[in-house]
Order: sequence, then C-alpha cells, then structure tokens
Amino acid sequence: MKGKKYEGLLYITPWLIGLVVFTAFPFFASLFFSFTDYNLMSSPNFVGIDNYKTMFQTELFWKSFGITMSYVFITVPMKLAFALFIAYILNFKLKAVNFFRTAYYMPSILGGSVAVAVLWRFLFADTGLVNMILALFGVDSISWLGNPDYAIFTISLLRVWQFGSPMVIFLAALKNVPESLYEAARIDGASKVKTFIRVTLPMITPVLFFNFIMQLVQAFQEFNGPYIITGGGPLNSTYLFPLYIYDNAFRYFRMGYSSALSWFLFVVIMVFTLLAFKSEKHWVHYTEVE
Amino acid sequence: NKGGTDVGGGEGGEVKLRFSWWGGDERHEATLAAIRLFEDKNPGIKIEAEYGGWQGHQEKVTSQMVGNTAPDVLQVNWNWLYIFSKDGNGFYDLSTLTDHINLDNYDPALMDQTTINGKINGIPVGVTGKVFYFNKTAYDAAGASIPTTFDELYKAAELFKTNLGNDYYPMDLDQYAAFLMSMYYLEQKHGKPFINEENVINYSLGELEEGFDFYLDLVDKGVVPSMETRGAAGNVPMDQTPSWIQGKYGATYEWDSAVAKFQAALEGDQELVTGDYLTGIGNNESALAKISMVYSINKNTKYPVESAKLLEFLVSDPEAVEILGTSRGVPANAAAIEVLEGEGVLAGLNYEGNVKVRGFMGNGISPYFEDSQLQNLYRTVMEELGYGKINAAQAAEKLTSEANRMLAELAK
Amino acid sequence: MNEQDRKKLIAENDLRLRKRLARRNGINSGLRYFVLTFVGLLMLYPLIWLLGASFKSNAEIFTSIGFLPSSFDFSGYVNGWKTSTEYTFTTYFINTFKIVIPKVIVTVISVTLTAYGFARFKIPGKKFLFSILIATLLLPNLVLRIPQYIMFNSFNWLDSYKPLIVPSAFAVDAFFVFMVIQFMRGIPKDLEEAATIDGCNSIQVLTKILMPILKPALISVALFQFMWTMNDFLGPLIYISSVRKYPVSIALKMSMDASALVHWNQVIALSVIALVPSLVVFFLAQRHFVDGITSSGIKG
Amino acid sequence: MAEVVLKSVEKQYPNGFKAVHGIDLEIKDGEFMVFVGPSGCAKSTTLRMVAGLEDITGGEIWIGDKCVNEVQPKDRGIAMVFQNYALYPHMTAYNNMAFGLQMSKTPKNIIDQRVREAAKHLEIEDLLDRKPKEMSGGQRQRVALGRALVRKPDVFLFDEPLSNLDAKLRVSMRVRIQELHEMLKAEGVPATMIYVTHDQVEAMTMGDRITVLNAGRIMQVDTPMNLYRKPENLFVAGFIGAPSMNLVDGEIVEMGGKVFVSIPGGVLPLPEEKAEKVRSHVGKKIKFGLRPEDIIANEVHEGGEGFVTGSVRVVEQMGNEEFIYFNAAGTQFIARVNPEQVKNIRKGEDYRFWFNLAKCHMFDLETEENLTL
Amino acid sequence: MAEVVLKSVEKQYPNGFKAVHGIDLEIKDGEFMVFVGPSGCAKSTTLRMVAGLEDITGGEIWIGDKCVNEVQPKDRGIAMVFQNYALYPHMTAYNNMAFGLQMSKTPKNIIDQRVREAAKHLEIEDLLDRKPKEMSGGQRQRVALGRALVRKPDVFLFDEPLSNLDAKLRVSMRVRIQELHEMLKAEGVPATMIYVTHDQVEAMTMGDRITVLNAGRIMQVDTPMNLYRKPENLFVAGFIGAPSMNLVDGEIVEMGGKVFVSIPGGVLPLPEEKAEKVRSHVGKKIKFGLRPEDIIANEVHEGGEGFVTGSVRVVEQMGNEEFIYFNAAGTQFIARVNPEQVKNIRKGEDYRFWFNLAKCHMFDLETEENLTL
Ligand SMILES: Nc1ncnc2c1ncn2[C@@H]1O[C@H](COP(=O)(O)OP(=O)(O)OP(=O)(O)O)[C@@H](O)[C@H]1O
Ligand SMILES: Nc1ncnc2c1ncn2[C@@H]1O[C@H](COP(=O)(O)OP(=O)(O)OP(=O)(O)O)[C@@H](O)[C@H]1O
Ligand SMILES: [Mg+2]
Ligand SMILES: [Mg+2]
Repeated sequence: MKGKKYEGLLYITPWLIGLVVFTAFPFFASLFFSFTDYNLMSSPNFVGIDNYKTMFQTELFWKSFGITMSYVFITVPMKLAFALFIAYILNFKLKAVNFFRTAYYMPSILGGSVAVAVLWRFLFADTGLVNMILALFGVDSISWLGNPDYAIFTISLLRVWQFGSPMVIFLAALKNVPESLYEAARIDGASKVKTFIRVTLPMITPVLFFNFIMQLVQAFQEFNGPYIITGGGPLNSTYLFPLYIYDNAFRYFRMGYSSALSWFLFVVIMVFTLLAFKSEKHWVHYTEVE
Repeated sequence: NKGGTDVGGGEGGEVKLRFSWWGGDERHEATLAAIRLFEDKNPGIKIEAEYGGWQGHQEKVTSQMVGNTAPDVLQVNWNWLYIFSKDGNGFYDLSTLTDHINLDNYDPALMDQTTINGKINGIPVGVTGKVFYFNKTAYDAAGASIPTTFDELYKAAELFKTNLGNDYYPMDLDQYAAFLMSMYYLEQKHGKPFINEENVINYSLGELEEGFDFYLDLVDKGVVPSMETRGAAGNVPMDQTPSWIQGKYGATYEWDSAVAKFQAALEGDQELVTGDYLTGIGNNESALAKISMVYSINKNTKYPVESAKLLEFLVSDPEAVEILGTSRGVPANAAAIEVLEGEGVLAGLNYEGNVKVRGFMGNGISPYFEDSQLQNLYRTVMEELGYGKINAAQAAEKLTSEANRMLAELAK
Repeated sequence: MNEQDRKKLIAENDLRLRKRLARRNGINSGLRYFVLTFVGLLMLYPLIWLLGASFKSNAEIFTSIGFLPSSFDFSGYVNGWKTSTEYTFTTYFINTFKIVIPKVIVTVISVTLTAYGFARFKIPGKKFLFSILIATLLLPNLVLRIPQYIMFNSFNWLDSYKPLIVPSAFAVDAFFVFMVIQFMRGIPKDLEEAATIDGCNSIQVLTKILMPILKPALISVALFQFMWTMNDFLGPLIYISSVRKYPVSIALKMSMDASALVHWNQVIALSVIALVPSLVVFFLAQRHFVDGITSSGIKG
Repeated sequence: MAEVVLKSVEKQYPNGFKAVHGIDLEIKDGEFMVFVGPSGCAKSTTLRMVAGLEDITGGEIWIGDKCVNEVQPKDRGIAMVFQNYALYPHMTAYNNMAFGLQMSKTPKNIIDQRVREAAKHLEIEDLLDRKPKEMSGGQRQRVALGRALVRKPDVFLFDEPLSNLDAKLRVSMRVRIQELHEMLKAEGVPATMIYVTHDQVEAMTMGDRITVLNAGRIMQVDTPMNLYRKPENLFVAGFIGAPSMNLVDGEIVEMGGKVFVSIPGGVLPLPEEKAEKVRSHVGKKIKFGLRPEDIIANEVHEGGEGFVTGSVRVVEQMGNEEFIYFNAAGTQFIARVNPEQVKNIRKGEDYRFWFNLAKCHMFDLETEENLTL
Repeated sequence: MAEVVLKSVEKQYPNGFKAVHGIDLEIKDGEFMVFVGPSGCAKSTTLRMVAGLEDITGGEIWIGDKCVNEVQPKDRGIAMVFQNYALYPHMTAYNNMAFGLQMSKTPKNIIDQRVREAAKHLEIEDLLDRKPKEMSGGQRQRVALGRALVRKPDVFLFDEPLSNLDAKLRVSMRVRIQELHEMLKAEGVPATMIYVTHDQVEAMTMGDRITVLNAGRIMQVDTPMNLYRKPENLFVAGFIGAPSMNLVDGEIVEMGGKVFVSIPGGVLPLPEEKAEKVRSHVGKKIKFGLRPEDIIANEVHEGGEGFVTGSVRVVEQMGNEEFIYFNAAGTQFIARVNPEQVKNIRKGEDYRFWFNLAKCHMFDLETEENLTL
C-alpha cells in the first residue's frame, strides 16, 4: 500500500515511546551492570570485562550452557511438531471440537502451578505412573528424576506438554488458509498428508516462523519447569541457564555477573535468531512482500 | 519518591507505619490480630501490614532495599542482615532506640549475632536449631528403640531392613542435611565450628574427608537413603516425600521450627517424637543453632520511635505475645517465654526441640554459614559425593577451595 | 443379462460399497475420537486430579495419584475463600480484573497499531527498528527486574497497577507485535486496496478491514495476555505492597511458607477457582476461531 | 468409460438456499458438454458436485459405472479449472501446473515436458517462475487452465476458464481445448468435458451438446444448432443468442381463414407451416419471438412476408455488422444487419422493418413452451 | 473537471519486470475510454496506477488539474471495480456496497436508497444479506460492480467488470453503465470512465474512444469504428475484430502497369485506390489483411475482384452466421458468412473464395504500419 513515510511512523510511535521510556533504561542499565561488580547493596564499580572472563572460566557456566543447548534442541522441534499436529486435527470439523480444544489447552493454563509440580512427580517418580506402565512391558523401573541422564527429558516433556499457546496460534493461522486451496489440492489428487505438506504448511509458514522464533527464545529462557520440578538437579543436570542467572541475581546477589550471563545468553539467542531470519526467505512464504 | 518513609506521613498527625513479613496462615492471622491490638493501644499510629507467602518474598525485599522503598518495620531472615547490611548501616541502629526497646530480654550471645560493626541491626525473634525427630510408629514397627547414639542408629538400620523391608531407612537426609550431618560428626569429634572468625574453613582436608566418609558410611549401612534413591522421587521437600509420609523414613534432622509440617504430613496416626542429640563419635557436643529471624527497622524511617514501639510491643507485650504464640517459633525474648510458659502454650515437638537447642547452641555459627552460595556449594558437593562423581577427598578439596573463595568475597 | 438386471446389480454393488465406506468412515472417526479423547484425558488429568486433591488431606495429596479423595470435605474452599488475611478472595479477584481487563484492552490496541505500522508501511530505518523490536524479546528479563523497579519507583508508580498496565499501552509486549505482524503479512492487500478506493484512511482500513479479518489472531493475543496476566506472580508481588491491592496470583501463595504447615487442600482449592476465569475465557474465545474468510472475496 | 450421469441431484446450501432442484442429466463418455445459464443458476454448483467438492443433498452422481456420491474428489478421475482459479499462492506457475502430476507420481521428465508444452500453448512460457501475485488476471487464469490441461483425467471440468482472456487468445485457447478433446479421443482415451461458459460463441462452437440451466433446473439439453433454431421454451429462446431474440407480446388472430399474429406495430401473416401450429391458440395471447438477424431493415424487400414500422433509436456499429434498435408502437426491437446491404439508416427516422416470419417462434404464455416447433 | 492525463508513465515491478513503457494518454473529462489489449499488456496495471494503488516508477498522472503522483487513492475521487472483485469477506453484499458511502458520511437513508437501487439494477436484491462466500462468481462480480456504481466519483475505473456474467445480463449491465454515464453528464457532473474489457462488443459499443495496449505500450487510440476500419498497424488490425482479420504474407507485384498482391493461393488485382498506396512497395514483401466478412464463399460472385481457391476444413455454425475455415496453399483463412446466403458449404471440399479487395489492408513488414490508410 502506498503511504506517506510519517504515517507508518505514527503507528509505531506508541511502541517507540515505550521503547525509550520503559525498555531502554533497564536494557542499558543491565548492560552497564554486566561490566561492574554490582551486588545490589553497594554502588557498582566498573570492572571491565572481568565478569565475562570469570564466566568463561567457570565450570558451571559451561555445564549449564550445554544443558540449555540440548534442552532447546530437544524441546523446540518437539513442541512445535506436537502443537502443529494437534492444531491440525482440531481444525477439522469435529463434534465437540470446542471441548477438545479447551482440554488440550488445559496444561498451558496450569502453567507453573503447584499442581504441575506434584503431577510431574507422580508421573516420573520411581514408583510413578510412567514406570508403572513401563513395568507392564517388562521394562525395569527408571529413575527419571534421580538419574542425571534422564532428568532433562522429564523437564523437556513438561514443556512439550504445555503446547497450548503455539497450538492456538497455529489454529488461528490454519483458519486463514483459503478453503479453495484445499479444494484445488483435492482435485489435484493430493492425499491428506501431501496436502498438509505442500499446501497447508507453506501457507502457514509466516506463523510457523513466528512460533519457531518464539519457542526458541522461550526455550532459551525457560525457568519455571526446572525450577518447580527438579530445582536444577540432580547433579545440576537440569540446571538451565536462566536458573544460573536467577541464582546469581537473586540468591547470590551477584547482579553484575548475572547481567553478564544474561547478555551472553542474549548474544547466543541473537545468533540463532539471526540465523533463522537469514533462512527465512528460503522457506517462509509471505502473501504480501514489501 | 514514594519510599517507606513518605508513606508514613499520614494525615491529621496520624502516623502510618508499614510493617512487612512473610509466613503462613497462622502467622498472618496472629500478627494481624496483634497489630489491631497495637493500634488500639496506640491511637495515632496506623499500621499498614504488608505480608505474603515465602515464595518471592526475598526478591520483593531485595527490590525494596535497592529502591529505598522498604517498609518501616521488617521481618527478615537472620542471614539477610549480612547481605543488606554488610557494614552495619543497612538498617536502623537499634542501639539508639534503647529507650523504647528492652534489649535485656535477650541472650547477649544472640545479640552479638545481630550486631554488625557495633550497630544493632535487628532484634532476634526466635532461635532455631537442627534437632532429631523420630517416627516412633516406624521404629516400633521395626522393633527398634529410639536411638541416642549412632551405634543404636546403625542397629536400627538393620532392624528396619529385616523387619520392614529394603526401602525402609531409620533416617532421611537431603543434600543439605547430609552436609550438616557430616559437620555434626566433625563437630562432635573436634569441637570447633565449620567457619572460623577469619571467615576461613576451620577444618583440614583430612578432617573434612573423614566427615564425608562418615556420610558415605551411613549410606552404605542403609541408615539413610542414597542421593539417587532420594532423587528418584524428584526434587521434593522432605516432608512431602511419600516415603516420609508413609513412615518408610524413620527420622529427620530438622529445624525445630519446621517440625509441625513434618508431623502433619504423616499418614494416619503415626507419632513423631523429639530425639536427643546423637552421640558416640567424639567427646564434644555438637549442634547447629541460629537465630531464625529478626525484626529490623528501615534505616530511612521517618518514625523510628513509633517503629521501635511496634517492635517492642510485638516481642514483649504480654497480650501480643499471647496472641502471637509460637507463630514465629519459640520466641527468643525471655519475657515472652515467661508469658507463654505461664499460659502453658509452650509444649509439643517444636518446644521440646527448642529446649534442646537452647540447651546447647553449638560452637557458634558464622553469619555466612547459610549464605545461599555456600549452601548451594554444600548441596552440590554432597550430591556429587552421593552420586559417586567424586570421592570424599575430592569433596573435601572442592569444598574447601570454593568455600574459602566465596567467604573471602562475601566478607570483602 | 438385460439392462435392468445390470442396473440392479450395479445398484447393489454400489450399496455394498457405500456401506463399507460408511463403516470405514465410522471406524475412522471412531478412532479419531478415541485418540482425541484418550490424549485429551491425559491433558485434562491434572485438572481432574487438582479438583480431587482439593478435598484431600495433605498426606493423601502427596501420596496418591488417584483423583478420588477418600472423603469429600469442602472446607478447603470455604476456608480458602475466607483467607487468613483481612480480605476475602472476592477482593483479590476484583483486583485481578482491575489489572487484567485494562491491560488486555491496551495491549490489543497498541500491539495492533504497532504491527500495522511495521507490516504495511514504509518507515525510514524499518529494518533496524524491527531488529530492535525482536531484540527486546531476547534479553532474559530476570536482570531487567531491578532496573525496572528503580525506574517505576522514580515514576512514583509503586504500589499501584500502573507498572503492570501502562507499559502494555506502549506495545512493550514485542511477542504480540511480532505475532500480529506475521499474521498481517499473510493477508492479501487486495481488500485494503479496495477500502482505500472506498475512501478509508489508513486507520479505517485497519479497524474496518484488517481487524475483522485478523480476529482469530487478535483474540489469541487477548487470550494469552489475559492468562499470562492472571498467572503473573512476580510482577505484582514486587510492585504491589498493599495486601488490599493484591491480585489472585499472590493471594494464592499467601499461606505458603516454606517452613510452616501448609493446608494444601486450601491452596489447591483456590488454584482450581483461580483457573476458572482463564478456562471460561478460553472456552468462549475459541468459538471465534471460525473458518477463515479472507479468500472468498478475492478471485485469483 | 467416463460417462457422467446425474440422477435427480439436489443441492441445498447450509444457509437453507436450495441451489439445485433435482437435475437429471446424462453426459456420454467423451462428450463435450457445455453448461450455460444466467449468473447464479447453479452451473458452478453442479460442476462442483460432480467434482465432489460439494456434498449433494439429494440424488446420485455416477461417473463411469460407479456411483461417486461417497467417493473422494481425488478418486473421481477429474481435473478442474476453478472459476476463481484457486492457484496455490506460494507456488510458481510451473509448480502450480506440475502439482497434480507430482501427486500422481508422474516421472519428473514427463512432468516437465507436459508443463512446458502446456505453457507454450497457453503462451505463459515466460511466466513459469512467477508466483500468482506477480501475474495479470488473464495470466493467472491461464495457469489455472494449464493446471487442468496437463493432466489426463477421465473428466475435465471447466468453470468459465477463458472469461478473462482477450478475444484472440480466447479463440486459440478454445481451439487448444478442442484439439485436446480430439486428441484424447484419437488416442482411445476419450475424456468427457463439462464446460461452463457465458460466451455464446464458445458455447455454440465447442459443445457437442449444451445444457441450459435456469435457477437450478434444466431448461433444455440439445445440440447448439437446435438450441438456437428450436428453443423448446421461452427461457432458452431468450437466453441463447446475442443480441437476444426479440420477444414481444402478441396475439393469434384469424382473418378470413388466414392466421395472423398481431404484435405491436403490425399484424403479420403467418406462413402456412407456422399457422398450423398455432391455430389452436387463435384468440389467445402468446409471446412472439424473432431473432434480430431475421428482421431486415429496408424500404422494399422481397424476402419479407410482413413488416412493422418503427423509428430507429440507436444504431450500434460493430464493424462487420450493425445493431439497429427501433421502436414500434412503444415496443423495442433489435435488428442485426449487414452494414453493406442496408445503408443510410439514420437515428430518429422511421423505416419499415420486414420480418422473416418463416423463422418466427411463438410461445404459450402459461407453459412458456414453444408452440412452433 | 476530471480529465485524466498520463504523461510518459512507466511502471517497473519490484521483481524487475517492466510492465509499462512510457504511456502518454489524455482522457477528456466525461469521456468513456475503453482499454483493450492482450492478456498481460498492462491494462490493470495502468488502471491501478491511475487509482493510486501502484507506485509509478516514472512519469506523471494528472487527474483534473492536479498531479496526483503523491495523492492517496482515497483523495483521488475515484471508484473502481477490481478485476479480482476484492469484496470484503466479512461484510454482506449490502455492506460491501454501502461501505464507500459510509466512509464519505453519506446519510443513512441516502445510502440505503442508492444501494437498493443499484441492487435492483444489478439483479441482486435477494442477495443483499449474503456474504461473498455464499454467492456465485457472477453475483460477486455484480456486488463488486455495485460497490462502484453507488458512488459518485469523478473517475470510474472498471477492470473487466462484466467478464463473469452471462450474455443477457452483460448487455443490461452495459446499458446500465452507459445510462449512468449519460445521467451524470446530464446532471452536469460528468464522470470520466476508464473501462477495461476483453469483450469486443463491449469495447465497440461503449467506448467514446478505445486505447489499444500491447506489452505496456499504446498501439492506437481512436474511435471504435476507426480502429476497426483503419487500424494503424498490424497489431491493432490483428487484435480488433473477432474472428480476427486474416493476415497472410504477401508480396506486391506489378504486371503490365497494374499492381497486384500475391498471396498464398492467388495473385489478386488491387483496386486503384489501394494500388496507389503500395506502389512504393512493389517487389517487397508485406502483410496482407482482410476481414473474414470481406471474403465471400461462392462459386460465382459479382462483387469480388479476385479469388483464391481453398479447401474447407471446418465450418462453425453460430446460429446467425457461419465461420468457414479454409486452407489455400497451406495458409489458413477464415470467412464469415451468412448461412442463408451461402448454402451447402461442405467440409473437405474446394471452393472459390472471392475477396473484397477494396477493404483489404497491407502492412509494412518492418514498421508494421498500415500502408493503405
Ligand atoms: N506484482 C507484479 N509483479 C511482477 N509483474 C507483474 C505484477 N503484476 C503484474 N505483473 C506483470 O505485468 C504485466 C501487466 O499486468 P496487468 O495485470 O496489468 O495485465 P492486464 O493487461 O491487466 O492483463 P489481463 O487482461 O490478463 O488482466 C503482466 O505481464 C504481468 O505478468
Ligand atoms: N456457499 C453458498 N451458500 C449459499 N448459497 C450459495 C453458496 N454458493 C452459491 N450459492 C448460491 O447458489 C446459487 C448457484 O450458485 P453457483 O455458484 O452455482 O452459480 P453459477 O451458475 O456458477 O453462477 P455464475 O455464473 O455467477 O458463476 C446462487 O444463487 C448462489 O447465490
Ligand atoms: Mg459459477
Ligand atoms: Mg488485468
């Protein structure tokens, strides 16, 4: 659409104001803190890149970072796939579809509440439901929460299980795929699967892209799951990076160090996001290009 | 700036004080009642109560301290004093308010613990310590008597296994308790605190190794469940562990002030009893006791006198003491104890434990002992030890080097 | 075989085929419903369990995965609602809505405007501004908390709902902005062109054409903001100090003290009640997820 | 074998509107059937029901010897050009056309060959890499057409496939479709084609038969010439032909044993053959119909059997012909004349218009049936 | 005052494709201008540039006495029918039509009156409560048309507004648009109309003038008759008229002082007038053009000046006329004849086809210009 330059600016003015007034200060403050020894109680002293140096020399930092990476790589694709799959099914004209949609959104409403923590224990404790089911198949009981090698999976599963918001977004996107394209695909002899892959999927790529970025960002910043279920343990095997940041900021009062950690994470997410945006033109189909 | 000080400026000469605490239902109700009483007795002073659950409270107080918006009177954790008031200037120096606060009601040793650089940063609300509590029902079922020595505990372990089953243990220790148990052992053997006056680890590597071996031995002998066994239930507070609830774990080494929830958690009518400090390792006594929490006054308060009045009222006014009861544990204030004893409210596990704690307060506790970073270190080391990632010697090494580093940083 | 017989035969065959098809369809949809229901139960179980747990004793809560309590006791709800504070949950619910409703409204408005600006206009330095928009998503907000607190303190906004609501009026929720942008970019411009010819200025194009078409997306925004705000605990906790102004999320955790005895059935009973608004809102909102209609007005 | 048979097919839309009121139609294997009818008469609906895109609410549809009521579109052996194109916006023109073949697992090289060939015929070779957004309306329509043409189904369904093309292109596309039809027949795999169009030239030239629909009902199914020359009812008479047949109120009168038709502007003697057919209607009102080309505007004309006098209101010059709109006794007529043969007709003046009554039609007012067949 | 002037207007699409190569055009206030041209020649693009929907990459567009390059569409005083309808899917037909009026704050009762009136003319009164989804293609198109008609802008832009309507409706819509044009003129608020169509009848009957576009360039701007009779170049000759002009390779030859044109199948003597015009091209190759109606298929015909012999390949019957496709010396010709006058033409047989050479055109092969004007 044609438009005068200032018109667009006008529309984003609220955001620009918000950016300057609400976002910029905390942002730069935290960046500044990352170069200080700020401990909240006394005024910060400039320490150069000491925090960053310390960071890279800390074992826990690397461990936590490694776990976070694997967590991201496990959960993001799984959650997206699951959300998309369910959204796809719930997009059919089914009876009681409203009920099912609500049911599937349920876990996400529960969020990080007590109930979830307790439930996860029941599911994955040594005497929990999962092991009970496995026992039916003759599998020995597994220490899902006690074994450092498995604990991360249970946390990941929680995240996947709370797939409600990407699901809703996918649903909204699926609704926007013109019916006529499905008709064309039916005439073209495409099976359901093929139609999904070749027509539906490309049509919702803008939103898929969005969900991907969001899940990526959120997975990198995941705090609640491990916090309520494993507390980072056992043996720090679920000690995701945000927990590390949190501990340093609010338990150890090492705000300077914590800020440095945050900015490190910021850069890491930024790199991934940039890569995603670079890949965008190869697979994201926009109806409207600029 | 709408800090705590400004808010106090009520209209018509009325003084408004903000008072914050965290806690559970019982504490909220009792405190609110006490406040009403205070307001009745002190017309012209309005109290704005700011209270909530434990979760997030520290973040909240931290933000307020950083933002200079803290309430006039605060209930704080003892070790927070050393965070918010490293140099003693973080809170109002109560020594200037002795006209309104009677410090004679406190054990001077306790007052020492709230005094930083000669400035009194708070008054102790209560004392708490680690005490052994035994599940009598479980012990009876195992055919064991409540132990008083470690040998008896070892024996109980055998009886638990033979009479009840392999997943029964006479005691449960989580990571932190496991560390404290090692310290308990070392203290009994060597009679010195873990951290000395110079903020350095007081034990040699060899000594520590011995302490850790002791813990490993407890695991080996089936006295306590292994880290992995415990972990299988998830990161669960000890009182919520099904094994505890069902009486599969026979005892806990717990703060006396927290015993209520342990007892309440027990399924059916299992009975919990207070145990003695276990002996049989060395000639020294060992115990871990500390001030549970303190009341402090905001250093920027506009109304120090009124704040002091409130403080004093809460800890020593007979009616208030009665209302508050043990909602903050057994009080540290001698006058208060007297009142409560008179009323006969002081009974039960908490009080029994507390009596034991006050009987022997250990060899002194460094204010940094419970620092979050150090606590985290203890847990990590014990966990790695328990999971066999490191041996006792490595654990000693790791603990010493890292703890000393942290202590140095903290004391800076 | 004469023509009639042939036709009859064909008709019979056809009938059989159709029956088979119908049966297969039946099985298909039966299976679909079975799977949906089964997985759905898995999803719902926590809620069911929660419901049951609200009647249980502490010990039963932590040891039994079954949802049926050994006895029903409504005291959890009754006592929970009364709370140990000076106020009942009614106050806390009202407070919550005082935050949630304005916040949702200003969010939808500011987010839509900003997204519109980004998606449909030429703006000098747009790429750069968009990068900043995305960047604001990436920094873990843990470390922003303290500076934000200091900032809102300097605005004199503490102990009010302003820190929780006002920033949303300025589209600080970049998440939503990005989301709406993506949806807009998927909508053909043809309709907007028609609207400009019909004499709409750009804001009218947005409100009369784009927003109705974007309804599912905008409803999602409102829905998420509603729920996240309902659940948000740390924000109100830090900014609000007067108990009288607490929202439900804080009130829920009022009685939970790590070292004290907690009546879990009360906590859970209240959690269940606190879920109700979100559930109702979701259930109502999703009805608007009707078929997309965009394309039916455009040929080609 | 892909005859398409509709048996009392009905369609009621979810909003309650009944679009199709029981259609019976047999389309033979390999036949080229054209659907015409006014806008909204359910041509597309019928086509979409044959395709299986629209649930039918009554009756049966048979393709080959199978009732396809329950058969999925992809299993019906059809290709279709949608009235609204329904191109895949995210695919290039090439992929839009190749998609159907890819779905049927046609080898890549064959796909390529067929797509390129079709593109050549459709004159969109240069556009194969473009997406629909980057194409003009007619170009999109050609891609939509190409998408069907590359396939070899039993039944082709075309829904106004050439409506957005210029005359020249339209002719060549038309020829292309006819060639395809012939070719498939020659190859022994005749394809049944159902073709919706509003273009009378297309309808007349392409169809083996034409189905005239009106408001969800069939009016007549016949060959093009029969439709034109022997419309069975008033609707078909008025609908087929552009400009359409002059249809005016008339009355059959008998004078002296001879039968006349009285219409505004004159009383015309009916030829014997016509007179016989309407004698039973003497004294009754009827609709009188005469095609514009059967009116000859000339002062003297030996071919005509009767005339009306009318004043010319508009003369439309079409290059090769002229349309003369004239008014006789308050009724509007249109005549189609060759400008070479009929010169100097001026607007506003009165002329005699001779009627070729051997070609006239008369319709019963009630049944609307053609009495003169 | 709403004349529309295009001054060297250019358009290059973002993908680099140059759709318009400098168009100069003056459309007078109140003029009815028709755009025709092959699919993809930039008719829509030009219209959209006038509307302000497409940035122009070169030149200027003036509406009235204002350069509107920087003026927003809504401020240009235009109404438009989009080729793809662009109906608002969430609004009923009524609201789709009323929307523009609502935007200009027209009083409610006037809106209602105008919408209902338009709906009556468009024969969509019953559909006013339906959403686009529930309408047929033609019905949607009429709503799109209605949306423009209810308004009173300075300039109307129609992009193939009748393409999906049946012949009858199309005629009445055409008349309706013309009436509107007249009415506005009579009211003293003449509206300039720019009308894109592929329908030659529409183009010829509606346009005051016609602009023929090809590949983003103007080929000729002229009155309908002039375009038909005096095409300035090969493109216009071939494009205007359906079926189109026969265009074959030829050569001008001189024999005994007389000028002939040699085409496949015969050497034809040129009438004096034509001969003069092409004498300079004697010995050169040219394109020879003759409209189908200027070929008379008859064994003996007094009017013809020359003939070719060809074998008939196809006879297309159109009801009122016949198209005869015949082959002469390997070249295809088409003749348009009156079936009454020329009887018994059979496929496969040879006939003499007489050419009315007074009507012939000859074009320079290089410049493609018409030599015979
Ligand atoms: N968005 C675009 N990007 C690139 N090229 C385009 C775009 N839109 C149109 N074109 C090209 O520009 C040329 C002119 O397109 P336009 O739509 O103006 O044609 P048209 O004359 O209206 O044709 P039709 O009669 O088929 O509608 C076409 O060749 C088309 O392929
Ligand atoms: N989805 C629908 N819901 C309700 N009515 C509909 C729907 N689709 C079409 N109709 C109605 O059904 C009738 C037949 O529509 P159809 O599209 O078959 O007409 P058509 O003959 O193809 O017309 P056109 O030539 O205008 O494309 C029309 O009156 C239309 O309004
Ligand atoms: Mg149709
Ligand atoms: Mg076009």
